[in-house]
Amino acid sequence: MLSNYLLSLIVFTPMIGFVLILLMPRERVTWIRWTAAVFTFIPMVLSFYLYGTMDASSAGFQFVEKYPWITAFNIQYYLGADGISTPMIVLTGLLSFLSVFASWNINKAHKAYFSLYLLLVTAMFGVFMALDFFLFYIFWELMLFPMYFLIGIWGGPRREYAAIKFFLYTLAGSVLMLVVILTFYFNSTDPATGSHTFNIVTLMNQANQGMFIKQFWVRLAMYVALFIGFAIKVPVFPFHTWLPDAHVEAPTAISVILAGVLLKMGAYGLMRISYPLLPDMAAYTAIGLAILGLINIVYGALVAMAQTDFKKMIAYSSVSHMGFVILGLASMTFIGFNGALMQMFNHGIITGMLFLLVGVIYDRAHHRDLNGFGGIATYMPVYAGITSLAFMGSLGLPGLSGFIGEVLVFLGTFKVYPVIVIVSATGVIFTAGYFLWAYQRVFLGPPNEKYRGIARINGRELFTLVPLVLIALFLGVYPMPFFNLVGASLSKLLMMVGH
Amino acid sequence: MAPAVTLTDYLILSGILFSIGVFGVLTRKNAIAVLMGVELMLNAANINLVAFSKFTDAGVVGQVFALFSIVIAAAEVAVALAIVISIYKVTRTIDLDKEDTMKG
Amino acid sequence: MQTGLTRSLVLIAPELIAALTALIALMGAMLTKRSGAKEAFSIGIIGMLGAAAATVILYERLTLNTAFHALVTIDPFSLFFSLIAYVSVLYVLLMAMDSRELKDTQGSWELVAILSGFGIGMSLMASSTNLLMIYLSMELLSVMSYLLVSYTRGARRSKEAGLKYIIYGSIASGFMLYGMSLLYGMAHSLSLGDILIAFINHGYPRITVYVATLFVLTGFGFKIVMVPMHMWAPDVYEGAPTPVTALLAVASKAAGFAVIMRFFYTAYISSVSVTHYYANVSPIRWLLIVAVVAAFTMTIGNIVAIPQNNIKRMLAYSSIAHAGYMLIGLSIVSRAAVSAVLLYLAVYFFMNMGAFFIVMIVDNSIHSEDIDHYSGLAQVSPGLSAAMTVFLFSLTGLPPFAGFIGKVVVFLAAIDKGLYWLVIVAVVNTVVSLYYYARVIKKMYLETPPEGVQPVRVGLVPALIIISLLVPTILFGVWWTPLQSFAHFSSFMY
Amino acid sequence: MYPCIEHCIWLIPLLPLTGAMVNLLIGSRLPRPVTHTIAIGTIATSFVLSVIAYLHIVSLPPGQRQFIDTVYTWIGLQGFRVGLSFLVDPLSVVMALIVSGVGSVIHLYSVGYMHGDKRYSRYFGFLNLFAFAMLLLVLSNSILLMFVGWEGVGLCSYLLIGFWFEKIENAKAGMKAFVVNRIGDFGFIVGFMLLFTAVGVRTGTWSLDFGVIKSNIGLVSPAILTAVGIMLFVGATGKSAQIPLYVWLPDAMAGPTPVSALIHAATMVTAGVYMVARMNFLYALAPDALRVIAIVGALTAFFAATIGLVQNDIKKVLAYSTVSQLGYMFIGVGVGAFGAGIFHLMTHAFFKALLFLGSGSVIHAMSGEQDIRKMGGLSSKMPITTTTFVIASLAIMGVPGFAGFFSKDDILYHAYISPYGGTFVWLLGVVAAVLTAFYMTRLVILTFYGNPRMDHHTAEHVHESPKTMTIPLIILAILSAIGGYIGMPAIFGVHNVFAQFLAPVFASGVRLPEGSVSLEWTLMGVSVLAAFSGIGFAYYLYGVRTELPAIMAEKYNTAYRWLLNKYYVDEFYQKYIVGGLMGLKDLLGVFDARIIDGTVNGTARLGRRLADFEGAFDRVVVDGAVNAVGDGIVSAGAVLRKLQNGLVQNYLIVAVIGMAILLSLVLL
Repeated sequence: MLSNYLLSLIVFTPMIGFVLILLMPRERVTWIRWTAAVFTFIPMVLSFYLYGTMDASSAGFQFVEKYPWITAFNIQYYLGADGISTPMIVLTGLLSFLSVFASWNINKAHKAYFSLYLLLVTAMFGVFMALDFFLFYIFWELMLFPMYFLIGIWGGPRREYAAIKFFLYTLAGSVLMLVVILTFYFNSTDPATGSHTFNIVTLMNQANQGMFIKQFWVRLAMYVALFIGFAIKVPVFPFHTWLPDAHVEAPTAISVILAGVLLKMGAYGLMRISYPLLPDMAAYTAIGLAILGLINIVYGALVAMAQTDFKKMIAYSSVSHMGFVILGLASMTFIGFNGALMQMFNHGIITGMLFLLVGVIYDRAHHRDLNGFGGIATYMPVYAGITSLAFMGSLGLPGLSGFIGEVLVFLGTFKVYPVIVIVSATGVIFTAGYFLWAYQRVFLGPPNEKYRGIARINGRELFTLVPLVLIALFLGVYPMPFFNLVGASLSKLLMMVGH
Repeated sequence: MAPAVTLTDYLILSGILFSIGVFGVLTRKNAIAVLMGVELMLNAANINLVAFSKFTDAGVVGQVFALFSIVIAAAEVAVALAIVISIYKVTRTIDLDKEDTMKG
Repeated sequence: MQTGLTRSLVLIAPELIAALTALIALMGAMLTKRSGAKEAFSIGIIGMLGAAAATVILYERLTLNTAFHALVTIDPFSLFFSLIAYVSVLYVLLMAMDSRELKDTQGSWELVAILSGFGIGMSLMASSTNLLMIYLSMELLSVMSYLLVSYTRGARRSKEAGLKYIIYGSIASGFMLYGMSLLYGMAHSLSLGDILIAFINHGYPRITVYVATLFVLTGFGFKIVMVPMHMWAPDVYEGAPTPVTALLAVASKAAGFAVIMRFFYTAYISSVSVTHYYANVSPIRWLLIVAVVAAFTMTIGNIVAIPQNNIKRMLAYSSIAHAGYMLIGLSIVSRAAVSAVLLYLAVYFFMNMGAFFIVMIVDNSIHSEDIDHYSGLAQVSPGLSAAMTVFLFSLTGLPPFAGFIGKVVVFLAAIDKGLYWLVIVAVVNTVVSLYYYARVIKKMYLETPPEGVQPVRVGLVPALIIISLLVPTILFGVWWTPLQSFAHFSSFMY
Repeated sequence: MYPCIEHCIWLIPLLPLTGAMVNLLIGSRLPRPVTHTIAIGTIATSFVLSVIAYLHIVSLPPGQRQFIDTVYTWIGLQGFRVGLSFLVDPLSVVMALIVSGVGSVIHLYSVGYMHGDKRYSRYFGFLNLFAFAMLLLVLSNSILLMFVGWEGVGLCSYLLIGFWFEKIENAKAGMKAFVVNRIGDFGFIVGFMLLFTAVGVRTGTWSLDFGVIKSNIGLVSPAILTAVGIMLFVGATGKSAQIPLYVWLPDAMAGPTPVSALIHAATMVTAGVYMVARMNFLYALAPDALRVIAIVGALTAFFAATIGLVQNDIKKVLAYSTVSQLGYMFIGVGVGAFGAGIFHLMTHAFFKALLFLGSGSVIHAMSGEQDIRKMGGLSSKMPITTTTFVIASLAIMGVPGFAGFFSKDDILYHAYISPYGGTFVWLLGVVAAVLTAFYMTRLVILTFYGNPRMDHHTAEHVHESPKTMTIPLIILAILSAIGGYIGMPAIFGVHNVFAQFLAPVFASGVRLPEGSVSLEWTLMGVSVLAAFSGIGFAYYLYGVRTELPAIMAEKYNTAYRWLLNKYYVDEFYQKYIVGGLMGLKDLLGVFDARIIDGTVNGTARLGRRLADFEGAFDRVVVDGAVNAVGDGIVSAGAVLRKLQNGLVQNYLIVAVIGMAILLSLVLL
């Protein structure tokens, strides 16, 4: 029965591809590419199957796989999916598959690139499925060094700096998490065996029964440490400065993965770990979280406006958009949670689209200076059209999926933090400002002679873009499939945090 | 008749001897001299061992230990001198302040 | 029914085998011409294999412990270290076989003999439960190390290293000896067990106990490269031939930990019950001292490693840092802590040995230990660079590599005793350490090789050796239950 | 009458959408006839459906003239659901008629106007898309869905203003329009969030459906309602170009003229008025908000009219007149006479669309010339255009008998008697009426009469426009002429059909006092007088003493310049608001690169330092930002390195000192 080991299949299929590519002669570029394509395609299909077959009405974890792993420390190989992780898994599957085609014109060391890429994919899937804290951490860290190489070897001019910065930043965050994990371990008791446990579900139950770490300040310290670990990934101001460098220097596909999947892990971590395991602290610090979300939204938008590098602008727009997620999570309301999760998904889709689009123009013009173009719409109408659509989606135009996430976050949070929401709402102005300004500078105005006869967008690029466009449109018009999927789990989460 | 020598006297002696050894080790620049300082330290310890075994009910193991340590010290110095000589062959000096090609 | 002597001889069978090897080697040195490198090494390898095998057999069927009137105690703990001793000597022999530095030395027979002696010394250090025995075995180890460090002919670096090492070492042992004499004076005995009883029964002036402990600790700390007795290490590690550096970094450090744990856990801590609840009976708060020292050791090691340009020197500082991580396990008393340190040492053996091995191979081919000369290595010899990357990441402590597990178990032990601050210092240090390890990786992968660089030639045997180190480094990263149980059982001291 | 319509209202917006999809996706490959046939066909069908809906509504008894057509649940969370559902009642059906009707006419007109444009299909695609969004806006059953249309029309306006984006000014105008609208939307969003929350907290029902809010509105405290009302109105000022956010509309004339006619005159800009009327049940409980609206509307009406006096670009004049007329509408809804406001909205849709189309035909004939100083004497060459244009002008001036007369009079009357209006508002309205009459007369005379002032090269090309353009003119001319009679006030002894038709929608709305018949007559007289005085004065200046205007411009130079430069409002905004924002974002940009990156990111500083060791990133050395961690570590490393000076005895000393410290650690 497939569903008994579906998740393992999703996680480790890319691993198989990884091994196969390692075995291939390095000059067989086509083989390598297509292997990567196939071994990301399979998990994508499986993730769709997961979405299709999972019972959205139940809030519990499904497709659970649980085997003892390191008995000495009661560490388990424990995978499971619920309404919160499934959208992320689907997103990962989709983006990782499409990004393979965005990597088509990688021009050196294909073997290394695609093998590391597949390793990264495995790690990402793992993070969203792991229900054992130790396993979670392993996957979490496993993302680091493939990413380090992917940015560092195939990145832009300042890649070395960006790569090490990303590496150090994220590691700094995660080692703090490690300490917290171990602390949880020693404060936990597995009802079955009575020994300590890394089992997240057990920890959740324990936290629910309130029989957890007694001292207030310890809980607070743990929460803060965890939060920093996740905040760096999100990224939350002021831990965001790795992001512009990493995004700008990374190759297109990796930027997509970074923005589309990795940023989500921070917020996912908050929902999966911080909130259920330290509910009182989550409530206690919610206001601070909300303020950080506000800063992200407005500050990110303004800084994005200041950028002249196309990619950097989008990077900062990510900061701004993830602010909505943070705000929604801080609201502790059902509507807000739905909005936050929706926003996570949308941001993956839309920002992924944006980075792909930047890649398209960069491959042709070999620069990303917003002021260096002009009138591109005359030469590349289709490209201009898709870009405008992506921009509109990103600035939250109703009818596209971005709007629903943002408006739900606002509606859900307003009740709790009216002032913060009102101030954040100014973000919609600035966002429109920088997107339209950028659009005007790049696409409108008198056509720039330099780019006469620039190649139109080709089939492969369209192939990577169109699915995302369709999803953004569909979810904008009919988001119910998403809400039906996540509803139960979110209300459970809400119960855990005591609202 | 002179007053009997007590354990304390031996300990004080060994303490002084040890200190002198440490001082020499830290200050002398000549490798040989430094090795002599080491000898003083070891002998101070030996005095302790012997004195303890003589004045307490600790049995003879202390004296055995002392004998062993004397032998060991001899071996150590042999090796040390060998190295010093081979260095002297290369650099024509046994001044420790000259031995600083590796640092940082 | 065996008599006491044969019983003891059985218990030290591995050492006997090693000693036999040494004797054969010496005879070989006397009888044969200088040429017989091959034979010498094969003898040595066989001998070490034999010793290791004997150790394993003893470990398997261990019925009886103390030997030679309780001078030595053969228990899982000691056998664990004997195993490490012989295996690392074995690996060093393998390294020495194709080490450029050791090619034109005074001859391989002596080398084999010295290394065997080193093995004996280390394994005895782990098993001695008597101050005299500790001193003797430690001196044996030290003298052999002095010889090894200055073993290359003519190379000034090596001589200078040897001189520094022997001066520093002999002074350290001087302190230790003095401390031992004081302990002897207080406890009226050289046996660690008696010292424990003495501690329990009489009160001693804290100052005396403290000075004695500190002096003894100086001798041990010198071996495990513990701040403030760490400063010899970088120079010596840099100067010594790479295989010897590996030996010092792995085996000699392990020996130091063996003796230090044996000393404290037998003389200063009473195992109250079979569940191994430990109580610190010594009148001084030495645990705190060790904790502070641990913090300093790892921090200084990491910080000073950052600006290094010579990779051996960098690894030397990193090994100081690792000593710091392991000291965490010593700053708490629990069986978990002991097994954690053992596990860490085992893991450390694989990854560090591997790193040094690759450094040596690269050095053989490009005649340089300068990190800058690693530029673009990945493009000319990808396999080697990949292996190096794994070892370095493992040293950093990144999952899914064994180094991470080593850290985790140590941290677990520490957090279990509420030693949060030290763990936080440690994890922060981990981040700092990523810094210089990643620098080598960056050189290898992110930079382009200078023109006309030849790929590093790796023979079949070295390749196999690397793999034999690589596989555990990865395997124990994802499934370390066997290692865990091994370390746990070995943490058992009589 | 046609109950089936109750279940296919969704077709009304959907049809233009499909048209848009077809034209935008494959339109470039279709032959042009197909393209515009699709476009016109879809919008026309929507019009027919709207008519059917209207007939159906009429057939129902006045009490129950309302039905809701829910297609599916759009957003459905437990306790909060927004359906994709359409509300059909007299108000929305009237709006639907106007939008689809005027829309179809203008689609038709575009065929002639846009022929030979290289992005023909895209133009019709956008036009259809606009029609969809606007119909969605007027038909939606919840504020959120309404907001979808609200933003949608904004998008289309952006796209169509910048339709000829090769000219950077057009692109900029489009962006200005969108961003200014977004500022309004900010208010709108805050408004409906506040309403949503207030109602939800009070009643426990979380909804944005008009029905639900209407039934629970009573429970919300008036203060909050006032706030909501004002915030929503902020949104309206953006969309409907009221003070202070009107600045985008004149620039929006950069778009093709039919677009100006449809979007920036007839339909989109009236969305704000519609919204206020739709929320009448809320404003009924928020009188202060109403007063604000009335005052703002009056001021806008007046100021825009004054600017209109001296503009020389034909479309600019019309643009400011639009702003001014929208001001009237807001006076109407502001004083609580929602019916009057909507009435004027409708008539204005007719005559202003006509004016724009006429001007389009003129510009078309003048081969792109828009400056009225270079026109004149066109009446002979283009009779139909002239006639229709004059009719429209009379309508807007409020000459008795024409559509504008009734609606404007209706508004002014209510402004006078309503407790929310009063003399001030009324007076401003009247003055604005005078000014309107003046500048429209000026426009007509300068454009169509007097001596031709264009160079003869242009003059030769002047010709009447093709059928596709004139027919719409005629249709609209008829409507502008007679359209007003459906709203004749009762004093003419007839039923005010329009008011009565809309009455049920505003039933819960404001109760206005009944003025006496004599008062009503007097006020009507005053406005008539106003209209004719304006006409007369303008005729005197531009028809008889044509030299006077220049002289006066000299005489009252300052005033003239202020008017010509629109009171320098744009400059003000540019300098202080936009400039300030730009400064802020640059500041933050630097702040982020230097301070945050420097401070928080000590390890990254390390990265740079390490890089420095290799001399790779000397550029990257960031200036004196705080960077404690990184520097600390590095310098510590340096210091300790110095200690490691290769002398074994130093090492020993260090060790001894270290031991001494350790010793003291326990002894102390």
